[in-house]
Amino acid sequence: MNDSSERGKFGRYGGQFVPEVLMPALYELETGYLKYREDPNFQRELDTYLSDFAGRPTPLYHAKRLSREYGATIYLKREDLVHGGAHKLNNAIGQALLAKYMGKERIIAETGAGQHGIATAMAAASVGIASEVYMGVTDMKRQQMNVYRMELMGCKVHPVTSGSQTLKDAINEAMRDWVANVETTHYLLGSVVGPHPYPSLVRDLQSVVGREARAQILEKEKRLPDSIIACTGGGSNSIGIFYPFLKDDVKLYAIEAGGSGLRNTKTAALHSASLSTGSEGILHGARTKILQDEYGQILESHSIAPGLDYAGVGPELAYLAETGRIIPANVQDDEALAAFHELSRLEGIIPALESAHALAYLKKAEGELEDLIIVNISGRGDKDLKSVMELQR
Amino acid sequence: MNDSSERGKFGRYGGQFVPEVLMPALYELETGYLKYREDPNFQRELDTYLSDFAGRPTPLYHAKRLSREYGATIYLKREDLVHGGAHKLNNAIGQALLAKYMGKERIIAETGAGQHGIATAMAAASVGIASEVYMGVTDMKRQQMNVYRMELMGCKVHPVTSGSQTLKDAINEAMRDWVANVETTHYLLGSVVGPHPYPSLVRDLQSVVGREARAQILEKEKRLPDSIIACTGGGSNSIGIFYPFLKDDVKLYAIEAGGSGLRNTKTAALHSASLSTGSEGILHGARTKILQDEYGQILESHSIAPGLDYAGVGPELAYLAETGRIIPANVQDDEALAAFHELSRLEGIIPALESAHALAYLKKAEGELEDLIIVNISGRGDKDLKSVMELQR
Amino acid sequence: MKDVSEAFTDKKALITYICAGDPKIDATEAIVEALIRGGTDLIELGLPFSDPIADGPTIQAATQRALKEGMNPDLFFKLAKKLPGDVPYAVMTYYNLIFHRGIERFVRDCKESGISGIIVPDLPPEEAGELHETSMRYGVHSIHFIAPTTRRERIERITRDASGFIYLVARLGVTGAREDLKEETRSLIERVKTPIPKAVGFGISTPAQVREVIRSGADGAIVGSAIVEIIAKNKDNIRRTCEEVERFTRRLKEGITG
Amino acid sequence: MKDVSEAFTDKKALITYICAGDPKIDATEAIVEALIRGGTDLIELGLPFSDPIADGPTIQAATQRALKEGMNPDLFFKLAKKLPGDVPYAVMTYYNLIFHRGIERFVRDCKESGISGIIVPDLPPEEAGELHETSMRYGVHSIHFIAPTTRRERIERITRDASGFIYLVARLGVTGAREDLKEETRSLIERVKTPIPKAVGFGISTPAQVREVIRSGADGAIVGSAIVEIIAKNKDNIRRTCEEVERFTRRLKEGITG
Ligand SMILES: Cc1ncc(COP(=O)(O)O)c(C=O)c1O
Ligand SMILES: Cc1ncc(COP(=O)(O)O)c(C=O)c1O
Repeated sequence: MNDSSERGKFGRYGGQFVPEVLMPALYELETGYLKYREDPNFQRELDTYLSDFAGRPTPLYHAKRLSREYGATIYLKREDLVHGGAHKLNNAIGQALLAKYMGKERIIAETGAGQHGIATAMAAASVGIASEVYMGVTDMKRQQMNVYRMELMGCKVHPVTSGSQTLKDAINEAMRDWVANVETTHYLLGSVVGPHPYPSLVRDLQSVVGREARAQILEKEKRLPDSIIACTGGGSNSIGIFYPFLKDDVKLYAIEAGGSGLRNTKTAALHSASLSTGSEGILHGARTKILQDEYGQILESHSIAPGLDYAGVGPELAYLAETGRIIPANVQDDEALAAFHELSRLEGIIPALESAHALAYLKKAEGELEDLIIVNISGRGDKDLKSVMELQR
Repeated sequence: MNDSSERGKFGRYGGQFVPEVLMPALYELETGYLKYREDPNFQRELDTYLSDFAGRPTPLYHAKRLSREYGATIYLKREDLVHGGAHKLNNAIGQALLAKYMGKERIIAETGAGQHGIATAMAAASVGIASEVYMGVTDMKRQQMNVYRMELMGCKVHPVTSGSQTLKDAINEAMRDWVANVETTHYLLGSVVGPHPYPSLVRDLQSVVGREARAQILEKEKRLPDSIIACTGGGSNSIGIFYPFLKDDVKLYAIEAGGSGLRNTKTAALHSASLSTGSEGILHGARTKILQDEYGQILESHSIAPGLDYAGVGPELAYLAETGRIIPANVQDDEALAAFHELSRLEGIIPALESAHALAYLKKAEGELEDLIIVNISGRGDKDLKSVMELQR
Repeated sequence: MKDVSEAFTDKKALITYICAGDPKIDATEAIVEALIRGGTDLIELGLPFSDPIADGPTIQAATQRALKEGMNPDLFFKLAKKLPGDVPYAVMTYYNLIFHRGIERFVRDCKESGISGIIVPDLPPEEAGELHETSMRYGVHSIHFIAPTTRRERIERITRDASGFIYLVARLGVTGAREDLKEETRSLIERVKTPIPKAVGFGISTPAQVREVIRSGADGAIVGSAIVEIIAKNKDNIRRTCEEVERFTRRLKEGITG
Repeated sequence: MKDVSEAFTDKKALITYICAGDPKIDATEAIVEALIRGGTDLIELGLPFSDPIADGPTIQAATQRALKEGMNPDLFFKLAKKLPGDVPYAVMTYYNLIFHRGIERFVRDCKESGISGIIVPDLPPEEAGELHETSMRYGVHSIHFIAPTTRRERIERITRDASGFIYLVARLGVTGAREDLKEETRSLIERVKTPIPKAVGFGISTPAQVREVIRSGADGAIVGSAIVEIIAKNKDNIRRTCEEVERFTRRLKEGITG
């Protein structure tokens, strides 16, 4: 956590827009994190979990057939190989361990499609701390297997029946739980969103992706890449891989979900491109770029990729986009779908639909990208098979 | 491939019981393998695929909570983290590459539940060689997602409508294809079964598991383990982890599927424990221990774990069991199921039902096992979630 | 326009919350009048936000009803202007609506529509600087929260900056009717030492609880979800809603005075 | 008992395959008689195995029917004993059944039940030593295969050890009726130079194909699936089966002689 300014601000973005009742917990978390990240015991234990439990380092794979297709040298950072199938565990295991060191008794989290819930359940089980996850009833029905996965790992899944019974409502419900149980409970946030210190904490925990990628590309190619491409929902996998390259001459592309087009209806966006098309606002504790209507009401977002389907984005990404350090772009559902098929066929790697957005940018930007490219494969596509299959019918 | 005797015999076991038409292909494969395993280009390429594509080395994870449960120091070899979710790819990628070096145009394979089919499809796609997989229609219906996975990776899945429309029939059909196309086609066998040189070839390719485990345990514990436990269907994950320890003073437990009990009906076994209860015979090209009736007809086998549901076992395992070097044992469906739940809950790792058999032996042998134990987690349990869930209803 | 501080002048205050536009845009005026008849001393008017993280399911549902009816900040201020001047009003909303409208414009709109207090549950003092300062300039109170988790030095800092009244959060948790009132609440009331009135809210839903917090030394009791529940139950019958709201408010008021 | 070699004495041989016990245990005798009436020179009697990897779907299905009817090695030999002595018989089965019964016992059973040839499609010369030797001792022929993929030195070795006749695999692939006969088959017949009779099988299904392989220099033609298909079509009417089998065999025989 080495933020440009205090109180977790990234330029104008970030901050702590939460009920007073949570403020002491945020201070406690910040203090705890600053303390334990200097603690060699904590660091050693975290490193061991990352390597032996999560399966790090993940490979940097030279995708030869994909490279040929695009006339470039393309490497894939294989977060799809992390235990659980996505980069999510890098963060979850770090926070679970931190919660344990801080003496918390339980962990709560919210989940949409279930990826973060599963990472939380995995991390909590292995660290040995109780976990409870809030999930909208609609999502639970759509993702029965993920519910079952969490339960198998001893995690209690709370069905959320309010509102649209999806992610947004699950966040609200988890927040309520946290507010009520803040003294014993750690809220395990799943991306670089929310109030300080989460955006910095999650970024630091996810930076392992970029640190590895940097060392790996230097070893394999004896130079830094020209470009790095990552999909961006909340932004944890993108900032995770970008962060260790921020000071380098490397183009960083944050690819958002263009959904079915960059248009909005009165209450909903047809996309989730908050960085590219959103405006400044406050959502879930932070000032950032969000999708909102003329009055500041949050719009429903859309993406074929559940993990990108979010109306906000991490405040640091908003800041980095504003300063021009990262390049926001977006691809639509059908482009992502085509990339999903392409990578499966060419390389025998079925990417998550989220990651397929990053891949789709290869085609979208064809000719513009310089030679040496890293694409972050944030997760594997097994979770998406059913919906892709049904879409294709 | 350094067999005790020529023509792929392990004591009395092994050999090449195949139609004459295939013999030249077996010689060619043997020659090719002996040639390319000395070829530094081949080895380098294989190593790169293993590390960057498959995600090796896999961790050796100290399962603290499981250890506490059983009063021992238990390490898990994490083959569940291999790309595709099981150790199967170690072999598939090696054979696919070999087929390419040998100038073959296509790869065929058979699959039951789909694990080996997926490994084959992945390997073939990444290596850039055509693949076709035979699968019984009954299995295809049960495992729609796996069929779709293979298809996504450009693999042609042939529905097999003969016989019981399951694995056995798929093997027959794949054999027929091979017999008809032996000159252009490599048959990618998925376990240490079949005619020579497959048992040795697959063992060599899977030994990477044991080589890693050996180095890892020496690094972590400064000594060799007392015991290694692995589930045994065909036996590739068990011989893979056992092989580099054969000359050491380490107890090697090969755990078979005890199914619903070690009894047989007239045409079927209620289990798949060929090593523990089978008798000598010839199946799918090799002399080994098999499940057969009084006349030598092969019995249908049963296991809750599709990957263990096979009436034979690798000839080398039959030999090693006979010489007393490995210890065959078995656990029943319900014991494996309990272990599946236990590991999920205690460690946040959902094991394959196959691997759960190895885990279940911890309880079955409680007290008998000495302190330092490695259990091979041959694969992850995602593939089994649906069937476990349905069983539990 | 009455100033929120007037609610506490020489008396303990009953503060009631409703969400503007719930269940219909044009019902709010009537419900406000019922609250006044019932004896409320101050009305917290919710300006509905799509993602009310500090609110429980009851108020969240009210919020959704109001949004569906088309409630928005423009309408809200228009409506506020028409309300009877018998009691002071405060707006309760989330920071994004204020931020998005522009802080200065929002505060000016409050001032011009007779709202003298701004309550923002997702705006801790760390982030409240601009709103606080602008409010002061316009003579509107930006109301601060103190929670059971707030430690001593922080309580001191918050009370130092406070204006209008201080919103004491009765317990850990979100808004919503609850049955018991904890020792925690009493101790919080005691711990917060300030000349500014202290009103206790979150989970206060019965006359007995109102009485209890007042007896424990609070200057006001805030009741929200319990009233919103009455509104939710009689969505299609505004007359009945008003009768019941009035009757319930009167009973709450007895908790204050009795 | 006639020796299989007698099928080739001074003539080209028509060899026909049926699976013992298909479609009923007691139908086999009648079908054998039909084959004999039709003019077959040698009968290959399939002893059904549960996993016939060298057979195509047609024969696999016959195998399954016979197993379902209860066919087993004991019954097989009992049945063989009752068959007319007009032609020689060979058993076609997979190695596990032989291995499981015990090689010596199996060969003795053959000898005693009038079977003078043993054909094992999953037993290449590398593994055939014991069966071959035991067979020799009992005066039974263990029949060897040569395939289109078999190379020269290997052909020499196989022919050196051969006995009874050599089974030439007509083409890459498993058993099963097919339409064309490839150049490959002709060249294989030419390449295999041996005084022992050469019979061509796998995929021979029409009188024209029989004629073609005989013209190409083979000493015998083996027809299996095409006959099994007739049996499969008339499962419930053994009389009709026998009539059709006899008629078809006669036509095949014309391919040999004409
Ligand atoms: C595979 C995968 N990639 C990306 C994301 C998006 O999250 P973030 O933008 O925080 O990386 C998710 C979220 O669930 C995910 O599962
Ligand atoms: C996860 C897993 N483990 C074990 C096996 C059994 O195979 P083997 O005995 O060859 O390791 C399988 C087969 O599919 C498997 O998928």
